[in-house]
Amino acid sequence: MDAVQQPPVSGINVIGLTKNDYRGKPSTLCKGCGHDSISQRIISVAYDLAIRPQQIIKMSGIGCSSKTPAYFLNQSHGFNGLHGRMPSAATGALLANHTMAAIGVSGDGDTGSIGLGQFKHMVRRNLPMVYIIENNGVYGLTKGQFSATADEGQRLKYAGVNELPAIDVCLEALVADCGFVARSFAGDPRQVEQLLKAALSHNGTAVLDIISPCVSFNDHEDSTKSYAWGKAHEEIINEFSFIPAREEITVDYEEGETVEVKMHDGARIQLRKLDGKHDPRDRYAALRLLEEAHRSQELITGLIYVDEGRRSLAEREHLSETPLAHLTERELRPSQAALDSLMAELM
Amino acid sequence: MDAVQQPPVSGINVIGLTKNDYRGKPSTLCKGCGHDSISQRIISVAYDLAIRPQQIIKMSGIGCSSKTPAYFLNQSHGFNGLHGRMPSAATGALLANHTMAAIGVSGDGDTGSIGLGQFKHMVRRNLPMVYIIENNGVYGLTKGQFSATADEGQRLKYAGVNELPAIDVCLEALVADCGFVARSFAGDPRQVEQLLKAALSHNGTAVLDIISPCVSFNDHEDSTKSYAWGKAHEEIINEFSFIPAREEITVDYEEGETVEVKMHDGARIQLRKLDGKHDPRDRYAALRLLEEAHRSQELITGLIYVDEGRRSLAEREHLSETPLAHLTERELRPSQAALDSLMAELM
Amino acid sequence: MADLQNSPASVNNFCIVAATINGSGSQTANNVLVRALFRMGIPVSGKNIFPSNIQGLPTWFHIRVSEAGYVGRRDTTEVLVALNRSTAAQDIASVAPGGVVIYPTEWKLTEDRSDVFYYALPVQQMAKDSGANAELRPYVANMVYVGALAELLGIDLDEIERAISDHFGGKKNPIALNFGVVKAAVEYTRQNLPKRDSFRVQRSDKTAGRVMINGNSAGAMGAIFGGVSVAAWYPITPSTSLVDALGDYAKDLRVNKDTDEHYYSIVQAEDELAAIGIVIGAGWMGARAMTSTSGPGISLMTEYLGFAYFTDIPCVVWDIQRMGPSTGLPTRTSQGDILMAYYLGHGDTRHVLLLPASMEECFEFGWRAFDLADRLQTPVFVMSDLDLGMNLWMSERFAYPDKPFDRGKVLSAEDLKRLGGFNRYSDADDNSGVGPRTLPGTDHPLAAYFVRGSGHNAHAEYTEKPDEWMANLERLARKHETARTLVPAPVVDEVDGAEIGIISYGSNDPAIREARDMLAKAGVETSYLRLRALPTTKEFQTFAAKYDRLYVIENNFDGQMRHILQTEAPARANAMRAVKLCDGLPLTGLWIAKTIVSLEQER
Amino acid sequence: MADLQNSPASVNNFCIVAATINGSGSQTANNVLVRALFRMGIPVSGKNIFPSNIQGLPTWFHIRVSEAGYVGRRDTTEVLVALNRSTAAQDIASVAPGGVVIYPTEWKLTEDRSDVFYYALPVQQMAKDSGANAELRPYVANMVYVGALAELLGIDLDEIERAISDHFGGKKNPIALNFGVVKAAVEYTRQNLPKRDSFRVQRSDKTAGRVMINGNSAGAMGAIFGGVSVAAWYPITPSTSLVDALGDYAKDLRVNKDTDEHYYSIVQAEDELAAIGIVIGAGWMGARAMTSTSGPGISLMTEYLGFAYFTDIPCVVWDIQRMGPSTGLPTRTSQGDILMAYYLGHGDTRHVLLLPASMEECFEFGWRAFDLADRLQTPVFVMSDLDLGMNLWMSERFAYPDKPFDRGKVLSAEDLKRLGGFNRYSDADDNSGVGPRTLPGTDHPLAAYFVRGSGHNAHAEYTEKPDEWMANLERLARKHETARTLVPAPVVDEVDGAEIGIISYGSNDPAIREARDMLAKAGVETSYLRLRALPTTKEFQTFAAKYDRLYVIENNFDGQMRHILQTEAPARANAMRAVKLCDGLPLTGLWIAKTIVSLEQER
Ligand SMILES: Cc1ncc(C[n+]2csc(CCOP(=O)(O)OP(=O)(O)O)c2C)c(N)n1
Ligand SMILES: Cc1ncc(C[n+]2csc(CCOP(=O)(O)OP(=O)(O)O)c2C)c(N)n1
Ligand code: SF4
Ligand code: SF4
Ligand SMILES: [Mg+2]
Ligand SMILES: [Mg+2]
Repeated sequence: MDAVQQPPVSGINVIGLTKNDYRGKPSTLCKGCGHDSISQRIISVAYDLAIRPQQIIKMSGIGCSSKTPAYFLNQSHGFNGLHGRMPSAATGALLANHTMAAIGVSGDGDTGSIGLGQFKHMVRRNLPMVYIIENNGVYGLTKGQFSATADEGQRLKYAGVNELPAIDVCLEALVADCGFVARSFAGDPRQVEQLLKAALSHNGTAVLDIISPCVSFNDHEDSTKSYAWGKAHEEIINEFSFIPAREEITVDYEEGETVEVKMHDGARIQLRKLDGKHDPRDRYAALRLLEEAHRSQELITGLIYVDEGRRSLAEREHLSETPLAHLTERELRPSQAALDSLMAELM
Repeated sequence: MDAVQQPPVSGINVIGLTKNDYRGKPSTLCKGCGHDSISQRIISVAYDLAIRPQQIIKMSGIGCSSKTPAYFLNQSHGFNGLHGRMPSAATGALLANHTMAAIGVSGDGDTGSIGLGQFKHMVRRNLPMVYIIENNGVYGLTKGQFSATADEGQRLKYAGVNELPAIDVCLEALVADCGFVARSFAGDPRQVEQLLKAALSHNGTAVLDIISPCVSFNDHEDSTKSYAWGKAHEEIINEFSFIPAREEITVDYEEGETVEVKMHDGARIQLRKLDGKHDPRDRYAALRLLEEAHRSQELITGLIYVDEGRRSLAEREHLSETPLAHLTERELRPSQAALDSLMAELM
Repeated sequence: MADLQNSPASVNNFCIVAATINGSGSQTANNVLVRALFRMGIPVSGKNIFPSNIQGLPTWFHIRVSEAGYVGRRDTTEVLVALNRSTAAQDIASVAPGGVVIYPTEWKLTEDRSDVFYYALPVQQMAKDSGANAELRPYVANMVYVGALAELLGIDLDEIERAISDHFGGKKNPIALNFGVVKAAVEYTRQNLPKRDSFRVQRSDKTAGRVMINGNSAGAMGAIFGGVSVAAWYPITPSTSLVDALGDYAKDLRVNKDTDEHYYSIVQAEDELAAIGIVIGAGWMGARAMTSTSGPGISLMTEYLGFAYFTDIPCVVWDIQRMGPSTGLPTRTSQGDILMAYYLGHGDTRHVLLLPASMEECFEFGWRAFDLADRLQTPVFVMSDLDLGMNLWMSERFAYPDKPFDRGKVLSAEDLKRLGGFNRYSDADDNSGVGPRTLPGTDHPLAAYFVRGSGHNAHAEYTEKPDEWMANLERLARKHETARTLVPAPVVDEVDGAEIGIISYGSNDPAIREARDMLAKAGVETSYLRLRALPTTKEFQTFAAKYDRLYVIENNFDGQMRHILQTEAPARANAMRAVKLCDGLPLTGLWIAKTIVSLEQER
Repeated sequence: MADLQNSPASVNNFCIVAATINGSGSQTANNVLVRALFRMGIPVSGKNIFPSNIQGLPTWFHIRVSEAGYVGRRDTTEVLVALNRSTAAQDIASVAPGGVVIYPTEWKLTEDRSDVFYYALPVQQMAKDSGANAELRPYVANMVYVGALAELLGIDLDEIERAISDHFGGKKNPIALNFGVVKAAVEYTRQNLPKRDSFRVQRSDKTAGRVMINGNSAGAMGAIFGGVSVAAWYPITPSTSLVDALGDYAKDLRVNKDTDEHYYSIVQAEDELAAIGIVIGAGWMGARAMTSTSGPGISLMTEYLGFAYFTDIPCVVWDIQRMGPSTGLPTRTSQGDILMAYYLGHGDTRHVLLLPASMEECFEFGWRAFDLADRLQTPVFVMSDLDLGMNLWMSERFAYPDKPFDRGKVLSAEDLKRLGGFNRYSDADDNSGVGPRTLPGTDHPLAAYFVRGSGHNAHAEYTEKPDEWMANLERLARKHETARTLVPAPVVDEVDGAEIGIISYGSNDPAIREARDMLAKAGVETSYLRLRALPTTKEFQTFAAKYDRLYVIENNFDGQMRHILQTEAPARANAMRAVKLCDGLPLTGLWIAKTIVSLEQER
């Protein structure tokens, strides 16, 4: 299979695992896809933090992004569920075993379109998991329709002009009382890893919105100019038959800085990295921050809001120390005597 | 049928209809239910504004609240759809005929729980309709479970203590770029009618969150004291078999004032009516307002946010002046010649 | 045909119907009556025909007493308690000749039927005299008819007092208040309403050692004994009370009183799509997980249940069937979800369905479903209905589970060490169609596998290869065959020389028993096979092959089970005739008997 | 048995398979080849066997040329274009003896099969020499095999140039660039690769007046001519391209160029629950509304489609079936949603399904579905599949609709004045099971009625009354019977003396035609009934009664249609045998013929 092969590395971490032990199957995503770099960050962080792969569950929905759990942490159980319905499955899994750490990977369509309801209710329950949105503003796997996070007025060859305002998943998380809200850019390894580490240590839902460019479904201005990539073309074939190999887009900028990033389609986005001035404990400041960014068409990156105060779902449920999934007949099946007294009440 | 009968009234409005022409079937809701008073407000407003009933469609989901469209505007077509899925049906209906005015009635469970996703996406599309949430914080029709808008820490006999933070449907509408966000209280006829009139004149989604007490499903503290309304009771029977007749709760207070309202269960809520100081055109001020009220456990009533600027769905879709539903074979079926040329392209 | 009729009404054999307005509190009175009669040793059943609203609409509570032990619905009303003015006319018209009508004096009713016996009581006056505060008067008013019936029918007052006291958990004041009203009504009746009708009850011994319960409580109890630890649900009539009961039992039996640790979790989800997602996530993780819902909920669970079927994740789904299609009649019973549940999901799917017909089976299937789900690694549906679930049934005391948990093929870290690995979707060891699974958290480098609803091979790897795809579907087909050998076998009652085979399932059972007795009396012998699960088992094949005419009796419109059975036994498809009714009410023995006779005559 | 085999490969009769990597742009080359062959008058079909990802996984494009006009899948490969290193080994192994293998010189392949003819071309070198910029080289490289095949098989270069020019809409540069590569490849082949194999094409006259198209475009075109004005959808393979085509046609044919008014609206919903809600809301309002989806989408639409069935709201639902259960194989074909769609919804529901088998029928059912939906006031499903929908098929030119719109029973304000009212759910006028409806906005005080999924009577009022409930279900049953008389009748081809009756539907048709010819050659005569809709019609009953053995041929695992037919004709249930395969690929004539023969021998 012609897929992204990952270079082997030497060295072991404190629990004696090599980085390879944290890898997954070869990726089948497009070359240069932002999602693949995020997988690499997860692998590095898990290796650095010396997490036991057996203590992790990987959850995802449906989409190119949601395929990625197959491409990292081979030694962790994975659950690639249904489109937009991963939060509920994760809720059940963590109720059944609250000692597991969950990493969820979703897409902007998976979370912002079909999955918005489950996403909001998961946040409301404060389900303890790292919830990553690999946000490219399009439906990658179905070939380039707009998702709910696409910017108003944005133009794509396939989908035309987006007439609808974008859903800001960070704002959505915030108003749903999320205790950890952060944003980053797939091409910023340093920041993504920092935020991943912080998210993994958060007890509750940690929402990490990572802008992750889709190399395949955007307007190849250049090529269209030199190359009649017109309507006639699309009509005849039912798929984008040609996906030119692209380079991954990377950025490196400091706190407080703003950078302009050129997407594969020539479009530009503004990233502003938060600095010490922003107090992520002030929900109200976080709201203002996102509202302002919304107006100035900026993307704020960094830790936007954090509140360690909320009880997580597991705590609220008074779950037994032993995971429910490990309870035996002894705890679970009442005695004959118990049945007798229940019967007595009904006579 | 033993149901709330409405006193006949005399007088006709400018299009020659009597108030009776705006009534519906007798209500089958509990005596004193806040929902019934909202129905009365809709009847009055439609009469006062002399709306042609045939120009209105009544949309709803499932719940006690969603039953109410049967209890007003008998001469308007009604669509009592599925639980949480009314927004999509309304979208289709208004696309098919953008000349109709739509009044949607939903409940807090219908909108905040099962329906949150469709609600948010309807707002995002700015579907031109008045969307009323008859908000009682419980599932009335299924007998008293908490809905997503129930306050954290609230206690109900049936459902125990609510461990989850409340969803604020106004805040949800606001962050989804809603162009009209207002809140009122079912027992405040003056304000409800004012806001209904404003909402009806808004071109886009007008969200009206109306606190509407459920007389049946709250803890009858008093009765339980004098009266062993205990667990044993509930175990034996599968329904709340006895619903004492209650009086409707009404309030009358001025702009800028704050009133404390005692619910049937003795619980108290704080209502604060907005005054001239709040500029409903400032989205950011609206955010702050709701955020502060959230902290101070207050319910802000009045027009919280308005923005006439957004294009409504119908405009964005460039819909033909003639409603799509009224187009004939002439506009809809292309000619033989058109078919021939399509065929020619494929040879 | 003259031969077919309800056993003539008489002592310990008639039906009381209390016609009231819902929300008026009559349930307390009805339950007191049922319990008192039950404790007098008289077989009794209580069915509530109620509206889909909270307050103000008509409700009918049917109390059937039957020395012969018939607990199905009886389609005649012998004793009417008329407390709902708006339905009084029809209610009274429906009373059988010679029957009884009890009503409030305040109505000033013209007693225009000469063939029934009227008894008028000053209901409101007595409520007033009770001393109850104004708000509670309508409630205690119901005790008036309890007293009147007690006196007229001879219901033991001590039993009524006991029932009231149980009802109010021994609390003095309410007991005194309510029983006071009962006694006053007895007194009034004795003084003013001389007995004219022929109905009465007398102590019997038919209920000794038995219990009274509803199917939702029985099912919940069964789930508790089956080891359920995660339940997720979304409120919907008539399934809500199952989860309510589950919560009540769990609070008593599953909380560590010292540490306040909960050995369970019940989550009210935001909707049914989420509820089933939670259940499946928990099942994957290794908990015994269930949901309870009704038709509309099953519709919303379609996609995720197809996923669980295809990824081999165990879970239990209770469908308390109500009348569909669509929202239909939320408070009326039906067996209308059989076809949908059996074939639920896009692509080729056939699920395992359990079909309880009694309180014992609601309890037994309640725990057995989890063993089946774990053994087969698949969703198991328990198809109850509103009649079973929400009505009051007499029952033998429940039998304690006769076997320990069967968790099925679950590999531990030790197993993996020994085996040096595993193939998640390979049944090479036993061709059962079920492969070994590991639970997340299993501490072994080879424990992990990847669950996906897309194409996967025996090693749980993604595949689009035609042969690997087919191999997996064939494995699932083997699993379906294995299920035939594990599900509860049908209950068969064969009569020598019978040419007729009756096939049915679920809550129709009591009516069918009654119908068979009527038919026998009329000289029509029948054999009877009661399905207790799908897929069908060999016993079904034998039975279907044996009888010339097969009558498939169902409480739905299309004859859904018949459609399935016709594909299971094509050679007998043409012998299967539908005996079906779908009016929102439980079937009655008389209707079944008459229908079979007329179909027989058509031949 | 020796008799059964593919017609021997030769002139105008073989299968070309281009094995490439998806995302590499080979579709352009494949389409150019198909079009050129088609225009040479040779019957041809193009099937893309592609993976469920965007770039980098194996893809196989099958181009079958068949003078005899067989356009179903052929299960041998005579000419292989091997451009995917990772699958080269299996690909080459799959080539029939005497076959051809074209591959890139750069591979330095060891040509280890002596029974095939290898032709190596310097693909990358030629792409470089083309002068295309680096990014586009992989794309133009595909033109190399176009040229090689043209030279080796004798494909007319002018036709290739014409196809390329059509493909690029006449734009000079790309045409020059691509055709330049073709010519270079032709030149290279002529110089260095002397023809050794026996395959070639020659001009014929079999495609005159015909068109090439895919089923999703044909269906979209049909919908446009059927007057669709509201479409709501959610992206899902393989149905997405139907809505894409709908949008393209609508932009051309439904926009008022002067005012920019749109006479249509296509909404990408947030999910399928919303998509179907939009469609049903629009259908209620009176627009002709449709959606297009696939299995997972149908699962999510279950609840709302049950609602539309029960509230009598017309709409059209295209199910472009892909392989399930669950996510299954999104890019592989299947007929696995038949049972689910027919019984979709809780409670008693049976829907109307149309079963197109050709491009003409995709077009015809595309418009007819709306007339049926309006006439029957119910959802109408069009059950297509990936093979029909996304592959390239030869077709007669589409016939213009032979009748004007039938909007069914819709009452205007004038009608209401005349009638003085109406009963929404009463079919008293014709017992068709369909009542009259009014559209919202109808300007009459009596026009309004209330739509609800809960119990309703003939006047559209809420009811829980058993008799009113039953009356409504009986009306819906009458509607189902009416549907039998309105849906497209089966296409029947009977052969005197045949004992075997073949029953099938949909995309299996071309393979069945081929199989029947093979069987006939082998002395096995068969009659053939092709269902074009459910419910079944009288023609089906006649046919089923007539033949001793009935083979029901399906591209699913459980034999879903057979299950339905067994309930429709119970007397013949046992005569129906399943001929089914479910491996993600279209059935082949050879497999069908062999399977029937072996089943015949089993007897
Ligand atoms: C119920 C359902 N509807 C539609 C689809 C088709 N589908 C697969 S992926 C996808 C969108 C994915 O978009 P996103 O979540 O943004 O992921 P990306 O591919 O962009 O990473 C859709 C609509 C599906 N698999 N299931
Ligand atoms: C799919 C589905 N699930 C569950 C139900 C049962 N149900 C009916 S009303 C309701 C809740 C209504 O609550 P709300 O919207 O707050 O309305 P209220 O009765 O409080 O006015 C539920 C869960 C249903 N009808 N459909
Ligand atoms: S289509 Fe876009 S999102 Fe999907 S793998 Fe390719 S680049 Fe990534
Ligand atoms: S239950 Fe509550 S919400 Fe429903 S009608 Fe009664 S008072 Fe109103
Ligand atoms: Mg995306
Ligand atoms: Mg509510």
